[in-house]
Amino acid sequence: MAFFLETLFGGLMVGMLYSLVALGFVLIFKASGVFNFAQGAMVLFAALAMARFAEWIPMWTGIESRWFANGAAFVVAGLVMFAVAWLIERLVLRHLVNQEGATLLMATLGIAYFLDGAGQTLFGSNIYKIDIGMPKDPIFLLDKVFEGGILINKEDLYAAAIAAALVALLSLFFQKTGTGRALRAVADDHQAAQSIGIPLTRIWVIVWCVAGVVALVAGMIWGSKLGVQFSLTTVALRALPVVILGGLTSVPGAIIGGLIIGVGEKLSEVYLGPYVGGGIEIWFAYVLALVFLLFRPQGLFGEKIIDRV
Amino acid sequence: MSSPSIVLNVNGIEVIYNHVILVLKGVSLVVPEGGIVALLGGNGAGKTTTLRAVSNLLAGERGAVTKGSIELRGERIEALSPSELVKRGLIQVMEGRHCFAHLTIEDNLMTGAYTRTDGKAAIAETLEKVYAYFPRLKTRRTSQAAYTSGGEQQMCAIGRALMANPTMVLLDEPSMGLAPQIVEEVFEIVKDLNTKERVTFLLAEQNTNMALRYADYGYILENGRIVMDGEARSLRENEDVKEFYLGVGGADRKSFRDVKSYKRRKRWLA
Amino acid sequence: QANEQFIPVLSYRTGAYAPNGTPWANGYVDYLKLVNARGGINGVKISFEECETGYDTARSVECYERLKGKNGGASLVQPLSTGATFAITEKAPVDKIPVVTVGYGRSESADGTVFKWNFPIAGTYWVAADAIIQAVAKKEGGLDKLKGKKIALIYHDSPYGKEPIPLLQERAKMHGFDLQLLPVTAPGVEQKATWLQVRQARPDYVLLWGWGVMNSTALKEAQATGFAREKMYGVWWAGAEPDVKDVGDGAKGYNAVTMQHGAEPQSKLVKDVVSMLHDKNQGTGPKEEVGQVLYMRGAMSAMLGVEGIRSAQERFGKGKVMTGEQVRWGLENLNLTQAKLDGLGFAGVMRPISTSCTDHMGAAWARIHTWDGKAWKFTSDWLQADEQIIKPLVKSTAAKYAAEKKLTARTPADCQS
Amino acid sequence: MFYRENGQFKTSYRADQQVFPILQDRVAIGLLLIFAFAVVPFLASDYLMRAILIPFVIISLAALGVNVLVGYCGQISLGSGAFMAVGAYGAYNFFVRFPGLPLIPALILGGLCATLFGILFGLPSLRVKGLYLAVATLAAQFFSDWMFLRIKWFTLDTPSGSVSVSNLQVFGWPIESAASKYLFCLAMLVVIAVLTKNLVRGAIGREWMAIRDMDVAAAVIGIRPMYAKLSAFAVSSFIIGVAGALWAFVYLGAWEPAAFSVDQSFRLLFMVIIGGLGSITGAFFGAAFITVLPIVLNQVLPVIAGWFGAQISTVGIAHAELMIFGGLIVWFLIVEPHGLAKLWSTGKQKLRLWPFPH
Amino acid sequence: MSSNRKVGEVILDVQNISLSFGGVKALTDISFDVREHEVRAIIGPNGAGKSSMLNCINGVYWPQQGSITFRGKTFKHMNSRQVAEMGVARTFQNLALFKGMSVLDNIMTGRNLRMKSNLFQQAIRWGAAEREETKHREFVEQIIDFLEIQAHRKTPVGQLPYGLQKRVDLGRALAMEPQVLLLDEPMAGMNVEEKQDMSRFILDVNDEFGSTIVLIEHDMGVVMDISDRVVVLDYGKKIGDGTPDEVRSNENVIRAYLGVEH
Ligand SMILES: Nc1ncnc2c1ncn2[C@@H]1O[C@H](COP(=O)(O)OP(=O)(O)OP(=O)(O)O)[C@@H](O)[C@H]1O
Ligand SMILES: Nc1ncnc2c1ncn2[C@@H]1O[C@H](COP(=O)(O)OP(=O)(O)OP(=O)(O)O)[C@@H](O)[C@H]1O
Ligand SMILES: [Mg+2]
Ligand SMILES: [Mg+2]
Repeated sequence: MAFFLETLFGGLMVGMLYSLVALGFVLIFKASGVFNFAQGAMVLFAALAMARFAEWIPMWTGIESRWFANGAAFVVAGLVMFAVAWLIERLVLRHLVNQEGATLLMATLGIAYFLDGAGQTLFGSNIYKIDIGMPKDPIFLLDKVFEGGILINKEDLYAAAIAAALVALLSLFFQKTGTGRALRAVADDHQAAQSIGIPLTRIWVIVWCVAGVVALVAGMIWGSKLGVQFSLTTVALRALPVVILGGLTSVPGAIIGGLIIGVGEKLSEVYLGPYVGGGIEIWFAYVLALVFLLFRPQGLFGEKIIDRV
Repeated sequence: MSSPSIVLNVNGIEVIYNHVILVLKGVSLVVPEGGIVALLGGNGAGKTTTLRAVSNLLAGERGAVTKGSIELRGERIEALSPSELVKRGLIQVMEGRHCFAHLTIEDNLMTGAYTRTDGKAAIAETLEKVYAYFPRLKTRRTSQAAYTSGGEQQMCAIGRALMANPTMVLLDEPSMGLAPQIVEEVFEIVKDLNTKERVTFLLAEQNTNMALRYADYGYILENGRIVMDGEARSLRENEDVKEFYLGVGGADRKSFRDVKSYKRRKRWLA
Repeated sequence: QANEQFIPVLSYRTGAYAPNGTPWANGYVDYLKLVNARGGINGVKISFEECETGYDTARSVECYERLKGKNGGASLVQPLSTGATFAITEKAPVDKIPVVTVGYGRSESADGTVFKWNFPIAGTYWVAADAIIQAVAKKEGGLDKLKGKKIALIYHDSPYGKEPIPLLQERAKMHGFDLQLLPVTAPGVEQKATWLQVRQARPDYVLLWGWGVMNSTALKEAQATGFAREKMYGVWWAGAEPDVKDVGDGAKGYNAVTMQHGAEPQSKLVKDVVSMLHDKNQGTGPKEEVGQVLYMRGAMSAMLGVEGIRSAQERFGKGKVMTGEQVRWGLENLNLTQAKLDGLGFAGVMRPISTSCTDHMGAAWARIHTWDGKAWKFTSDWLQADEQIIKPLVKSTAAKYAAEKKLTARTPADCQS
Repeated sequence: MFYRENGQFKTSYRADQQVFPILQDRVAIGLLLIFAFAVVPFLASDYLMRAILIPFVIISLAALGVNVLVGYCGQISLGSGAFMAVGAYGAYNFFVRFPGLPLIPALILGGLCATLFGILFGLPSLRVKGLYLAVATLAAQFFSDWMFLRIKWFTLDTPSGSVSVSNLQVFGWPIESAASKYLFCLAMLVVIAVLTKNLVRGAIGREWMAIRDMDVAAAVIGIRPMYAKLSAFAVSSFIIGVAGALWAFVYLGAWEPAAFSVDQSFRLLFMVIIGGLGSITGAFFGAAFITVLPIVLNQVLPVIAGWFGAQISTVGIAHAELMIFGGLIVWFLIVEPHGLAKLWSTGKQKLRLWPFPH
Repeated sequence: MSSNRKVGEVILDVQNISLSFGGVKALTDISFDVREHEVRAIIGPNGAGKSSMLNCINGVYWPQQGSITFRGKTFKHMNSRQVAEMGVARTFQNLALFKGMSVLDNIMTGRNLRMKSNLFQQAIRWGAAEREETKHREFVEQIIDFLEIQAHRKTPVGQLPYGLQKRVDLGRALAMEPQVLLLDEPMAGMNVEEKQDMSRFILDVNDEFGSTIVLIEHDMGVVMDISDRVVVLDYGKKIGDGTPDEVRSNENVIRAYLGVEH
């Protein structure tokens, strides 16, 4: 029982971390109907920027405080992400208004390649460290009730809290502001949105900036977990079933999807894996998402796919 | 160059799609302040293209204006983005409705007010006005646009443009898919806005009959060229126009059943 | 061009495995430069060209094809990835280029009678696994103490990760310990489930067969689940600085088997490299990293290849450029005595190695080193993998390969050629 | 001026239905084929054939298969790597378990295994659409990665799960030399490309495209979505499976599941998008762009840098290669969102008008 | 009414159809019949449920209540494929063409139901498959001639102006050689002359192919001129049914739809 709870809890935590990456996908999809293939690259880029500035800033300023270094690095990396967003809009998206999803997807792929190259050129391709003071050692709960207690990872707990806060904030932003409505309009029909005066370019810069910040937070947390290195980009692949399960357009969906996928893959690996030789969690996550889709083809909270003649 | 009473001055524009398809071959037209100008012509004449060129929506169709100039109240506007044009009061109602499928009718209408800065109350007022124009929209306000009927979507598209409180509207086939009564109403609305709020209209219409009834001036476009223009009244009297666009060739109206042979439209040489 | 021996360098300095690939490549290239600085191989200079593979098999094959015929033909090739090794193994006999895989590749290719062109010199994964089991046994106080113990193998879910399994199963049968297999899907960024299973099963030891990000993630998860790092043993590809660097203190106590060498900043070789290359601004990569574990592995790999060429020259003519076939002979008749090693600057870094027609591996020695939070330190004596176990395993697996390919084992006469 | 169809009148619908209705095109294609079959093997270096042409030909074949599914039928697939893997391992099993089975039937049987697998994972497409479907195909991808690593039977109990083949021959003709491998792959490609072209311009191709463009309307005119989608999955995965088997047998010789990883799937999808969805030529352009361009960049960049007296490190080149490659993708999309094939045909159209601008 | 046309028995009978979406009642208890060879119009204000009615006949929507009898067989609801096989074709109000395909291919899809060669024959494209393709192509060319879109044969339909797209839509439906042809606002977005052409096409189809036609149209001139009988819907209810003259003078119809008398 204790072990089951532990697995469950572990799954929930991982799920929240997936959500954080998933969120980036959702934001950009919502605002432009584009599946942003560069999300993984953005996470890496942001994390690299953060890690390196946290190294460089104390060197430049001579101030040794970790809080200062990390805080300043976060701000600078955020600015870098804004610049990236602005450039992407200027150089790429602006020229692809009203094109099909596949074309835009491909463009984001080009962006992904570019960011991979640029990130490593600017910031190096080694392993770097983000040390924001996350506690690494385990704590044990309920050790009176269960033998050995239930192991909880504090780092995960903090990360999950940050993820939850971010999601709450974004949900609010989209629900309560007129921008939310404009975003959805843009995603539906670029040209019509333009025709009634919605400034596509500005909207896209805003959204990519927000997505950049989300990528930065995701990169910071995953980077502190894994070390900042190229493999961070592959986290995107694990977040994919989350996005799809939650619904491509739903911010809360990313969270719920994350929790379901997190729990599902951990339980399956732990309880089913041993019978078939293990290593099943990744495809199990996708199959799980698929099963949900068979019942709700638009994901749990996605907007209904419209097909009408 | 342009006199102050001219809102829109299109000067010899040429439009090419996809770098190879030449569609407009030097179209010029002038829309005076507070006027209603009709742009007439058969399928594929280039009406939609002209309107897109004015509102700068060609890029998304991979088209481009390669020659000529477009001026709005004396200012060159080829380089302005559509949203800047909307801020200057020029808005287009696109052909084929283009409602935002996932948004409700009301949200669709509200997006039209995106550029407005005159406060919630004013917007709510316009919304009521639009609902008054199209009561049907009010009853369907909470349904997603994709699940409304064709005519309802058309009303929504027109209403959405009106929400921006424009001073000049480009209407592309507003009557398409609307019941006769509503067509009548739409033109009444046009007249109404035109006289009460001095909104200028440029409308591309197939329903020539209606268009010439309400417009002050008309241009006839064929094959990417203006082949005739004139006061609406005089166009209505023109024999050719009568025959080809109004369906009242020569004597009386012919029954659609009795038009025995396919007619070839007279091709003007321009 | 005329008097140069060409060695292609397949490396990966980009992509997911760049942090590990880069120091290796630095060491490899630096050593080749060093040989030239020292006057070449009996006067024959080495020319080399680097090709970026990104640890991708198809890209590696492209590099191999691109470089194999350049500059008079490649003397030997070191594919530096298990996948590429498999593919190049099929091509090398046709192209007559020896494939040197120092510490990776297919373990059964130690059998030179079947794998004429493959040289897993200095150790295979079976050697590594065997050495680890011996080290664990020593800790427990003898092989017989392993009975009833639980050992978990956390491995990269790929042919690379699966290599040690046959040997470990053999050992498990012999000593009666329980072997638990826990695959981690590549690249291994998410291991929560694996470590939950570790926590549930509470094994006595965990063996880590990872690569790249998987290693540091495993160590972090071990820390997070409170598994003693002292009871973790990694393969030599999981025992270098990039694997523990960003875990820092969290990896303290973690052990890994070494492929003879560890981090050797004090060795003569390192001093030579620094003085002859880096001090003259001709070095590759950062100077501080010279002598780290993967750097040394790169240097050692290069050295073994170079010595193969040297040994070929001894038979086919000193000061001449060797063909691939001649180099193959040289690699097969390598005899690196202690004196030779000392001369090369590898004193204390490694033990003598000598290969033969039947034994392309040449040595089965390893050591354990342990991360003390700052650096890798040796913590065991030399361990020799048990021939009684490895030999038959190599033989039977190689025989199976030969049967599948309808190869006949080389005759003693062929060995002379 | 010289490239016109003027004066080339079609007197029968059959003539009008030809793949290349314009005479110049037919001549050009004929010359190209002669060049590819008869000249290239003599001119191309061993490296060019083994490292560039052979993979290019095989990957073009795979891209062709992906294009059937994604480009013609509109079903987004990220499982192409899996179909390649099933083709490769399937062919391997037939080839090794039935000694004496000739190569071509083994490849075809491998393709058929992929077909079955494709149909199985195509079933969700009856309900799930668009990007959401990508999840189903990714499930196929990760499942196949896992399956070939875990189920020993498929790899004939090889401990590491990596397998190899050798002694390939066709009608007694050994497929060993670079030229023979190249010609064999090229022949397979040409035959399959012709068959595919026939399919896509025939009734079934129209069904696929109809489903892609507007499935409700397609249903109303009597097209069965199930049949159309599953047949697209079947044909596509057959072609991809054969390509996978060729990739494994002819190009790699020995392989592990990672040779058909999700990266490969993504790359194939990119190829068909950048090449041009729903275009046979697009598959070739896309394959060339994605597989050949990076290699070329990798070799050309140092030379270019050399002109400016700069020396770039391998890392520098690798990173520059990524950036330039990404930049080129974006640039081509901006020039022509519908892919290189469209760019090509627009170019031809201009040529037709040349020297007049319109 | 031309003399060689004879209106026959009831071919399609719609009984008590009700359809609602959530709270929206699109159709309430609608019944009407269509006789062989007649031109039957459905009119009504926007959102009255006209298109929904066609969708029910077509098997795109499944009504909650009622049944549809086609050639003596009664169905609770139809299935799109079945309907197509029985010879019902349809055009769409919001153009539902296959945008990525050429005009020719779009119309050829209409023949697919009649093409019998299998996948392998098509791949080889030799003999029977080739002959079949050519045979159908000939038929389609007739339609292209008939609709006068020869010049655009190979153009992707997405690039055509709206009016021509409507014609292609009709062409695709005609290619099915339908017994019943359902037309949803085929003349929206056309000028008078084009409408005349279109009317002519429709009447010709009716005459030459002998197809029965169900027509939705907002242009009263057209409806009154070419239809034999008219159904009037309003808010999902039937408020009138009869010959154009009867309908024209029906009080309810005038109030709900016509406004002034036409
Ligand atoms: N996106 C496009 N790409 C290529 N050609 C186009 C495109 N849009 C329109 N055209 C071509 O431009 C010409 C004019 O089209 P346009 O849509 O302006 O006509 P229109 O007068 O609005 O006709 P309709 O009354 O049918 O709407 C047509 O021949 C059409 O084929
Ligand atoms: N799929 C659907 N989901 C929800 N409501 C629908 C759906 N289809 C139609 N409706 C509603 O049913 C009513 C009838 O729609 P329908 O399209 O049949 O009208 P119509 O008579 O064709 O009108 P128009 O002349 O404007 O085309 C409308 O109010 C519409 O909003
Ligand atoms: Mg138009
Ligand atoms: Mg309708």
